[in-house]
Amino acid sequence: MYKRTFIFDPGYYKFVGSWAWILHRLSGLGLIFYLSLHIWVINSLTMGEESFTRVTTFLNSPVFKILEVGLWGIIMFHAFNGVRIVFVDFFKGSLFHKKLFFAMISIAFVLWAIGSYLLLSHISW
Amino acid sequence: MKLDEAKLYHKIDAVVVGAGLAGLRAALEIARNGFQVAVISKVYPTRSHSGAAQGGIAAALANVKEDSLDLHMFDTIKGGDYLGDQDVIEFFISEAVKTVYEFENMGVPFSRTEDGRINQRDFGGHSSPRACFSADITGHVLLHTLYEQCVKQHVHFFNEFQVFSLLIENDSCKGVVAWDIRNGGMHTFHSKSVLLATGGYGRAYKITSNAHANTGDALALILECGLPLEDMEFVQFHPTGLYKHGILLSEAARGEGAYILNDKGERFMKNYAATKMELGPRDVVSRAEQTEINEGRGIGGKDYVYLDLRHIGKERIMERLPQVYDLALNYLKVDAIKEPIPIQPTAHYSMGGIPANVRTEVIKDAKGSIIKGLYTAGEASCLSVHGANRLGTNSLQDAATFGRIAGISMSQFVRDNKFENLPANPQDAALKKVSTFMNGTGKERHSVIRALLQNGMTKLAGVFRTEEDMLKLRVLVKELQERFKNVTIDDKGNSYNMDLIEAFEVSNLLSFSETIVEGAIARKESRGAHYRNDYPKRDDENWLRHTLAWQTEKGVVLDHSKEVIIFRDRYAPQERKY
Amino acid sequence: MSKTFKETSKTGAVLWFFQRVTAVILFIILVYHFVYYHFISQGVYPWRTVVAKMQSPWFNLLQFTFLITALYHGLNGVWMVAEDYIHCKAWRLAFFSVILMVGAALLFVGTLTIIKISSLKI
Amino acid sequence: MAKVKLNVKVLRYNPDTDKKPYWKTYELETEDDVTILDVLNEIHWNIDGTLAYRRSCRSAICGSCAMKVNGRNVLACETGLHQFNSHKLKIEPLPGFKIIKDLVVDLDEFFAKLERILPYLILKKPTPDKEFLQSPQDFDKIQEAAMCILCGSCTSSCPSLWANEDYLGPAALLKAYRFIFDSRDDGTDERLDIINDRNGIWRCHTIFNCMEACPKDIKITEYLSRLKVKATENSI
Ligand SMILES: Cc1cc2nc3c(=O)[nH]c(=O)nc-3n(C[C@H](O)[C@H](O)[C@H](O)COP(=O)(O)OP(=O)(O)OC[C@H]3O[C@@H](n4cnc5c(N)ncnc54)[C@H](O)[C@@H]3O)c2cc1C
Ligand code: HEM
Ligand code: SF4
Ligand code: F3S
Ligand code: FES
Repeated sequence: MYKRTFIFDPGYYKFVGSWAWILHRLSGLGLIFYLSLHIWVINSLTMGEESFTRVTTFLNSPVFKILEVGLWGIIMFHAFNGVRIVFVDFFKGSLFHKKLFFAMISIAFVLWAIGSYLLLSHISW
Repeated sequence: MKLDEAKLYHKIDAVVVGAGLAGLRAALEIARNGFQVAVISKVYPTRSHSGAAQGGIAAALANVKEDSLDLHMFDTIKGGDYLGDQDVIEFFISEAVKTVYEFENMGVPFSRTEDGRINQRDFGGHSSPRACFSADITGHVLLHTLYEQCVKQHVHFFNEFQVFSLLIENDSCKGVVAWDIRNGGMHTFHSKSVLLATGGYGRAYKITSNAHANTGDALALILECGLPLEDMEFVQFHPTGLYKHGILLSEAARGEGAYILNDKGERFMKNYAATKMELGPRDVVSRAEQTEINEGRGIGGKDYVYLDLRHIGKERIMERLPQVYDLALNYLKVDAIKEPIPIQPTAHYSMGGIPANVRTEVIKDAKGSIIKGLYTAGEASCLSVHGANRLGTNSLQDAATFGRIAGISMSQFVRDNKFENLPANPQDAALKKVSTFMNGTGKERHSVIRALLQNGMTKLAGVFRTEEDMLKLRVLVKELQERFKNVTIDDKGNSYNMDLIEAFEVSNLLSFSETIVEGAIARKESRGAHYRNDYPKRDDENWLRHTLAWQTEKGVVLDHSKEVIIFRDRYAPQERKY
Repeated sequence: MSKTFKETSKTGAVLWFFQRVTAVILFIILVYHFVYYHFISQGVYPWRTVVAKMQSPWFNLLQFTFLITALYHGLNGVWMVAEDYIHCKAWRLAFFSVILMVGAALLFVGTLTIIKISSLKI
Repeated sequence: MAKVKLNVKVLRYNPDTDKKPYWKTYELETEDDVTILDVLNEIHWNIDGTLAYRRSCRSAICGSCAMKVNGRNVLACETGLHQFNSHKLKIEPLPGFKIIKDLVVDLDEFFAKLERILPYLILKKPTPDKEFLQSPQDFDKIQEAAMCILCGSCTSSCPSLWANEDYLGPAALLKAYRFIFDSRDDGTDERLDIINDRNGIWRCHTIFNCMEACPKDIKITEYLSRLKVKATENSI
């Protein structure tokens, strides 16, 4: 007998459900990584005025703003797909999960665009 | 590959060959009685052809409308054109109700009436709604439930094992020899009793609703052991087989009011069965279709007619006939809502088979002498419940009920008897078959021979039969048997050698087909599914008899001395009109 | 059937259910958090102003809830992913300990931060 | 109905001679209204008898012929050529299962998992003389789940199974659903205890590949969700 290994079978990843899952997983892992950083950074606020200023200046730099735009996108995706998952689990979302996916993604996208605009518009380039 | 000798020998109380409804029901009964039982099947149990049955299983529960055992019995006898043995039918009908309730209690999901009882629907030839059903997957749920019950009872399954020979010596059966399809290797099953439940033989025909697995293996093995087959000439043709594929479109389509049309767009059934029209019995409608085709009124002059659902309307089609719709779409690219579906008669059910008495013991002659320890049930058997023509939904009931009876008989037998010694060199016959194919040097392909046989059978021993055609067929079968001696296979390996299996199956088809042909030539009357253009009338004077057919050196030998058992006072033969 | 099947763990239902509960809570908090801190309060503010705002009890409560739920949800998520891919019992145990430790550390740092901020003298 | 030329790539493997599966291409001519199974039959019968695959009913009810064709799991017997745009076919065995030979995969584990969830009615009440009563509404709950033909398409398409071969898989879990939600059954607790497991229902992440793959269009994920809720109710 021969066992094929299927850690990744590109042939099968072309359906909405599996993309949603992969992205959700990756975004979730990304977020927990970010959260750890976030906690550590906030901690520096308590070190006194000097470090605070250093950090906030960095936080307002264009580089960070662009990172933040990405983060906001990841959060929007994860959050709204998360809502989709909750629907699938509790409210018969399975029956229209594809439509739900596109609906949620659209909302997430719109909010991401608005948020990004707000974020970037505050930068003094 | 070296195989462990010890693993090739199994000693077990009872062996069941075939994991369809009949086989599993028997195995379940034996296991419940506390005996060791092995089920040998060439496909996984849930893949058996019983799962294809859609319509329902007959029992006079009277859940929907009034019904009685008497009425069920009468319908069955009349449907079978009075060739059924009435003592067996009476027993069958009396057990049927119990069989269904037992199924329900095992967990079969039956469709329900509003008050929660098993729902029943009308079916061709039954005079009351008697078919207990589960949507359009009745056979499927029965088969799966039985399999699951067998799992619960720890039945030993030998899946993907194909029986290659029976061990019969001195009128007593001592086991079977089977080939392990998956790994290769011949296994000997030494047992006190054996049940043959290998299903139908529709695969002898080109256009058939039967599965690839329905090659009547056990029938050929029975012939090989010098035992007879019964009533082989009776093969039922179903009128609505999907064109070219033969796949069954459920009778429910006509029940919902579908039309059958010829090339001119006529509902030609008006010329054949003016009152019942499309809802006439299967044999009548099949013959009408075939007549239209033969007389050049098939669609475009070809060999099919139309099943027209269009007037039924989209909603009703999707609600009531989803499977019919899907089949037409997937197989023929025909959208049944907008277009008519091409259909043709398809070989559907085998009334004939291995003769047995009401206890399912295999018999070896017209007097009813039995072979010790050998049993048969289901479509492979011929207890003659269905006579010359089976009524829809009676066959699942037959397989289940007589499966159970076989289980009871076998348990009894196992309890009362000791193991007998195996014959010397039990595997010889089976191994010889394998080596002939593996070492064959000829040039013939089994697939070619099979195609020729199937074509011949469909054309020459199909819906209509004449002496002339069948004499041609006799020659053809002989010729193909000769050619088959030069068969060779491409695959010489042990693992999953499909080539070997198919070669073996073709040899079986060639073997028992002979008995169909000879039986049909000899039966000079028309009865039920057997219709002779040259003898279009039923002849109760001479032919209220079963056919027993043996294969000998000198060809097929027939015996018509087994008379049909008829309760003249109650169910005397009368004309069969619908 | 493989033997590994028998190493059962019956915590699946709890993990699954609370992942969803925390998800819903997070959804609400996170939207609020982002809107308030990232969109509205933009630009470089004086330290004093920020800290003052951060010392309201309402803010502390919110922050703390966020910390707990996000940590629980995130680490629980990582653990669920690990359950998918790590089949060896020992490794699973090791990984679980790591998650616990990381969780404890982050919880400690986070809580400390909140406490410190609210006790800062402006 | 016209003739077409086909280019068929089949993943071949013979355990007796090959170390690894390899692709073999067949060129043949057929009618354009044939099914994938017909194509395989044509190859097996007339071109290369060594090709092995499973089939029986050829009417989409026995579940033998599940395989991966042009990138998705289908029943070969009900899949017509016309469902593909091109005349190039790529046929391989179900992913995620061990290959026995060519397109034939090992289903022992698949069936063993099925047996694990106690796939039979468990009764703790006496059986009635006739049938158990069950309302049509209760029947509707399990009707679709009972349609499963155990073809294995779903389980073999699930990424969770690819990552963890001990995962029970959607087919077995669907069977569990079919019994747990059967109004006649009394074995809910036993069964929930089995599926509420590291390798049970919690490995399902609503990926939906199973539903894409199911030839009977069973809403598998929906039923698994109901199982999850039930399992949660039971243990919290
Ligand atoms: C399309 C279709 C629809 C039908 N619809 C209905 C219906 O609605 N109602 C009704 O009552 N009847 C119906 N029938 C008929 C009914 O399904 C069959 O008569 C019945 O299921 C036969 O059951 P069985 O157990 O005898 O055989 P099967 O179910 O055919 O089982 C045969 C078994 O034998 C095994 N086998 C065969 N040869 C060997 C060998 N050499 N070695 C090992 N194992 C072997 C096979 O693997 C299989 O497991 C229908 C039939 C068809 C074809
Ligand atoms: C905004 C609100 C959020 C919602 C609605 C949400 C929703 C969900 C849901 C429903 C799951 C379960 C997925 C599954 O079981 O298949 C999940 C998983 C996960 N979440 Fe969130 N989440 C949110 C925020 C976060 C945050 C802030 C983090 C990081 C700290 C995070 C990290 C994760 C991780 C790591 C997983 C596991 C991924 C997986 O199992 O595939 N989530 N989320
Ligand atoms: S649920 Fe669908 S895909 Fe899965 S085994 Fe059953 S029929 Fe096949
Ligand atoms: S693909 Fe697998 S993860 Fe769940 S929804 Fe289907 S079982
Ligand atoms: S051959 Fe039975 S499902 Fe395809």
